[in-house]
Amino acid sequence: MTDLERTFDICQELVADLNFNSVQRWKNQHPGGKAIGYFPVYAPVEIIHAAGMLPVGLSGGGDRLDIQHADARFGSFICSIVKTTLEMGLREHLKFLDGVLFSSICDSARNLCFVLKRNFPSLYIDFLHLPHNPSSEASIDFLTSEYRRSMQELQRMGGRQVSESNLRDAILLYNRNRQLIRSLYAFRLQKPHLLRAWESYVLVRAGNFVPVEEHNSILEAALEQLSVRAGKPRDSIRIVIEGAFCEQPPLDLIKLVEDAGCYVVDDDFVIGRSWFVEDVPGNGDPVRALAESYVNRAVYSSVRHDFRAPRWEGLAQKAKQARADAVLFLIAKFCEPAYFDYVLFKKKLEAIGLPHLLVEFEEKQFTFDRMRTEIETFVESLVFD
Amino acid sequence: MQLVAGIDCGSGFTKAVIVAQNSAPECSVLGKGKAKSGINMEEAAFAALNDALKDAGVARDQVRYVATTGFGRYGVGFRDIQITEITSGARGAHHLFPTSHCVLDIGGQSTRAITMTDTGKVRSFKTNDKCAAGSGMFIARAAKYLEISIEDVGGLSLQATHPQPISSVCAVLAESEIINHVSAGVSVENILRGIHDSLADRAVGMLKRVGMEGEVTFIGGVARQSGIVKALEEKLGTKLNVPPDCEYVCALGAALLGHKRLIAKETAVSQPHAS
Amino acid sequence: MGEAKKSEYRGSIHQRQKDLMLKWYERLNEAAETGVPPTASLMISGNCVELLEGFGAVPIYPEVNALQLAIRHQSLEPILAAEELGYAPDNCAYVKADIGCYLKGITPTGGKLPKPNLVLCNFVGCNTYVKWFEHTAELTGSKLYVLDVPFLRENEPSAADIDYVVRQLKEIVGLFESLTGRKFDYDRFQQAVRCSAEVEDLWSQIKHLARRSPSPFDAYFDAITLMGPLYVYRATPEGVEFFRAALEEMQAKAAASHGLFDQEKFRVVIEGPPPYPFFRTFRDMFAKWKACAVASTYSTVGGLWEFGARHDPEHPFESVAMHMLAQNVTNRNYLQRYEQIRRYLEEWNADGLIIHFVKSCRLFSAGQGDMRDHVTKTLGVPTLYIESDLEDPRYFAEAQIRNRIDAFFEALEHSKLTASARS
Amino acid sequence: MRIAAGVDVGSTQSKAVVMADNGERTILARALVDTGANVRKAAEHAFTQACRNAHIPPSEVGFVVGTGYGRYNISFGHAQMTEISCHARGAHFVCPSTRTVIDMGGQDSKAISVGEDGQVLDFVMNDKCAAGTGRFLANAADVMGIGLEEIGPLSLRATRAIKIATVCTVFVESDILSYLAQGKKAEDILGGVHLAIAKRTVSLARRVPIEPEITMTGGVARNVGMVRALEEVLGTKLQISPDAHFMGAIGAALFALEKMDQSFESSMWRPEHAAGSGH
Repeated sequence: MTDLERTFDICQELVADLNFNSVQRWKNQHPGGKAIGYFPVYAPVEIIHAAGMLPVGLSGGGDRLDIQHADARFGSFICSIVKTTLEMGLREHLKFLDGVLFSSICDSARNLCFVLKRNFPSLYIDFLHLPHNPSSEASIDFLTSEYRRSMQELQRMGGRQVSESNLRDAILLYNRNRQLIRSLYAFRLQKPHLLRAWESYVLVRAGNFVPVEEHNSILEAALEQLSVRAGKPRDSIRIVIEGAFCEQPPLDLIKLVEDAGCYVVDDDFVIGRSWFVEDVPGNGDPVRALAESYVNRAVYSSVRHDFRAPRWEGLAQKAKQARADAVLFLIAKFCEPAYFDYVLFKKKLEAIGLPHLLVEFEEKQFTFDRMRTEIETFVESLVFD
Repeated sequence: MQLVAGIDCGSGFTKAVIVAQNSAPECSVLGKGKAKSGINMEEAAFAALNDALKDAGVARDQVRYVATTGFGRYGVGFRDIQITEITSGARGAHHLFPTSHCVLDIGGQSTRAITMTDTGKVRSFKTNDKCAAGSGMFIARAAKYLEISIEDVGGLSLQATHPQPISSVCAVLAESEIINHVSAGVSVENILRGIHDSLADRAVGMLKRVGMEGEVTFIGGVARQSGIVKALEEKLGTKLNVPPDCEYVCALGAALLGHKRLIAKETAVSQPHAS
Repeated sequence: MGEAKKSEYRGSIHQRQKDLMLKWYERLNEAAETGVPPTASLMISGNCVELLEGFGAVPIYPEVNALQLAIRHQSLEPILAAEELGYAPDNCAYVKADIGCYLKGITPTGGKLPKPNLVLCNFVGCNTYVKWFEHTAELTGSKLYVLDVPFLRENEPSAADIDYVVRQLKEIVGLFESLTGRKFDYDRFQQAVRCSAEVEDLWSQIKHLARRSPSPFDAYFDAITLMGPLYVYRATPEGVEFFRAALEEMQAKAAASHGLFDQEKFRVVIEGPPPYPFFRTFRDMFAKWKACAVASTYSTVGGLWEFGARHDPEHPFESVAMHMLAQNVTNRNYLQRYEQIRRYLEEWNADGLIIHFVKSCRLFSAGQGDMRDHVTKTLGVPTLYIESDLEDPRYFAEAQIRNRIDAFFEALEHSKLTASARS
Repeated sequence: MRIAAGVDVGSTQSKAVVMADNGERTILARALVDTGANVRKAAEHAFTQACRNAHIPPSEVGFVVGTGYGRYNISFGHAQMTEISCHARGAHFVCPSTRTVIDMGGQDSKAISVGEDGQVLDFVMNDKCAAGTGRFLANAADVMGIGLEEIGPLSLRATRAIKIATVCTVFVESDILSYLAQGKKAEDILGGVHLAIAKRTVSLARRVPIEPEITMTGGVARNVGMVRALEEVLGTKLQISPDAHFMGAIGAALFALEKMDQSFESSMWRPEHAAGSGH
């Protein structure tokens, strides 16, 4: 087994670990240290880091948790990640966390925030209102004060006093983290036969569970090893995956997409880890720099509304840059933001003549026969005469 | 003569078709066969193939290439290539009705709407999602509940006077609706026609979503039920192409695509230095 | 059973309500034909209709159009039209019905609907609103403004929250001036806020009449009838006049102890929007048991006033902001909704809670199982949980819903009988 | 001696029970017929059959209460009750220490919290998209080509129960087919199916307090595989009466007896619908 394969293995284990052993380990090494979870898609992790806490990215129970309690609390027509997150709480999987942050991404997740609050009164649970009106100048002022409010809450529940220099350091670390992820994506875009989508996915998602310093080293090492990796190009079409920004598709599904004859040249898996298209500025008031970056420097996303730069234009541009043959929409069942955006994405793709396919998934799925048929047909329709 | 077999491994039955290219540019069908799908896909495929060989009057070793399709396509070890039933269905339908650019396929487990290019290549498609009570299995189950045989469904449906629509989009709820209709004393004919109407509604919705235009070819086992054909024709306001061997269309398409691959392969072998 | 099944409050205000709503559609038709008065699309929840009054502009409420259509059993056709465009079966059916109507040129009265001068998305908790109006703006080519209202994540809005909303309200004023060429009339705006405060007071008094037994009206089904004028005319003298008449009429009923039924047997609180495509059928299922809704959360989407909050003409911008931030059920958090329900159950003296889960609206419905858990296990109040949809007729399983409602009241009746036998 | 009957008209089978009260309430006879496409006839048939089994002419039955989804079709019935009330009452009669009833019916599954007098304290029924009902099992049996009576015992032989993620019947059918295509054993698939339904049912049942004794009623109680799976998920034994299948009809008959005892007056008794008058 090569070092690279070992790294993928370690990352895959981190992603699959519902007991958050890595978090437990960190807490053992940092007596009194607090771990703060955050529900997708994005959270200002720099602030948590600067308060001396460990940010932990939550992303549902995947296919490793069967629901025994949460169905009674969230009914039909609600996405899986909301239910598995509550289930994790009710089954004590979240006991290593001292708090959980939510943000304004959708109605189900927001209600989950308050349901968790009722069921876990000792947990620090907060809801961040990330603005939906970046066109207004007031939005940066508002978000700055929202971040300051959150900072005070974190300090009150045991975080250290956040100083400007702590926060600047955190910004630098995460800027580095996002640069590395961007490099990884750039590598795959150039040489998709050398880095499979599931590999880059576990590499990135592993960062949800370890300190950013550690994740940076993992990524640096992986990039170095990748630069000497050898492999033979396959006969595959190039696709961009869109829509899996919150609930994550099962690993087997990502593998299936590639096995059906696709190179995944870009995707929005765990998009919160590479939320900004460029570095957060290191000068000036760092809180304001974070707020201003959310408003002016963020990637397009179905959970962020920016009417200065429509999301469908963003997708079209992404597909063009990736020299994609097609777009595959992987949408979590009952994900309303993704359902809605699909309509306008579809309109744009039809206008520019880029083929697309829509497939709905659930994180807890085990069998993929229907999807396999659809994805294979799609590939066949692009490949055969 | 290049014999190619296409085998469609469906959930209920496995169907095989043997095609050959004679002097004409187009392939022609030599024989077809059928076997019940069981737990062992390979066995069923073998049985269906033998049945087709017998029908064609040719020997197994004359078959040069085997293409499988359908949900059990990977379960057949002796295949040369596997193709999805959507790709093969479109190709088969195009062969039978070259001017048709749109296919509706209602099988045991699923419903599909497909549009294709002039050459029979899939352009876009849609399959029924989670909660569509739109498959043959659903009708079969309703028939069982109503205590009538599946062969009688089509005819009875045509005798309806006041069709009782099934509004639910979930198969489970739709079954409940049928039960409630029975409880309320609605006649079997009206229930069946209601099922056909609702199925047709849903199918028309799918056809519209894939961008249907021109004539529609209706394939799959359910195409045998005259009630749904009538319901569809009424809603679309046009005649449907219904091939007599509607359940063999995917097998035929697979055979045709297999044939194409075989020719391509042999061309490549005979011209090794061609770029 | 005929008598018990068909109970419904029918007073002179119902005719006035119809006239007012027709007049509203006539004004919209006029705007479509002449361009005057100017219009803006607005959402019901926590709306800021007072601001439009400052321009003499008229609101277009797509939700009202959608629900009117559903009540008339005409919602499926536009829903299907939208699904053909790519909307998912599990998208909010209000949106699909509205978009489908636009595509097919369907309007509630057959008259014309204008192209709005501004698509003004008052985002108050419902994330679907943002998508909806974004799509509307794309379709119509109208200018879009998303008024971003911070969610009520703590007990009270912060100064920063209020400041953020007020600054946006002022941006809208400038934008609407440039779009319509009309000057914003501050005095008229202030007058509108004053009217709203008065209407809110009257409406609140009406709602408090339901605390009596028998209740003079149904605070779910009848309240919905009165919601149209509440949102369209709240900020106008016509609205004040309407609600004054409504209050008088109901006070007279209450004074005479006239309830909905010859004998009111059950008092319930209802949570969640109604199944509009089966509005009548659904109401009859409760009437059969002589069950009257004495309070409902759905009737507070536009504004929650029965606990004292009012617009304040002395601080018009700030009070509009406060209304959007804190005084409507959609922008209040889930636990605040639990508290609202608890107060209804106790102060309105109800026997049980009915939760109607609607698949379209995750804002209302996501987590209602937890709500049920809280109400039955912590508060000890009988609760019924049923599911369907507010707009899409395909999700109403009539026999099942009837069965559950019957079983709920059978059990309630039984426990009442045993309780009275013991005492 | 007062004689009354309960008729439970379900989606697949109709059940009738004749009971007598001469100080003590006893079951005189039972009858079970397939419902089929003619509900009215099935109800009548079940009732006359039960009378015949009891050697009593139908005219001597003083009061008949109907229950189940087909209850409004019972032309000879005097009153109707929902099967929720009837199952609770029946289970309490058969096993008085019952505090929770679990029933997997053809159209919906339910969990009922039962009080000391057999009254319904709280109840919950399956969600829309979660058909953890008897029908789900029937469809699974259908897809696998195995008889409904055989699937329970077969599931007990599972050694490596497969995982089933969905409880949507539409999806589960294709899941089962692909597992078959993968060569999985029928008992392992069925073991997985039973466990999946048990988990889903219990997950929803948790909306009411699940307290012992737990009595399982309805036809699915005869499926040993389902009982075992439920016991496993609940971590406790279930009470299974040989009369599980008749519980709704027994409850209805008990209500009918109470009605004849005029002291219990309630609007529930009003025969609100003549048969077929619609609702």
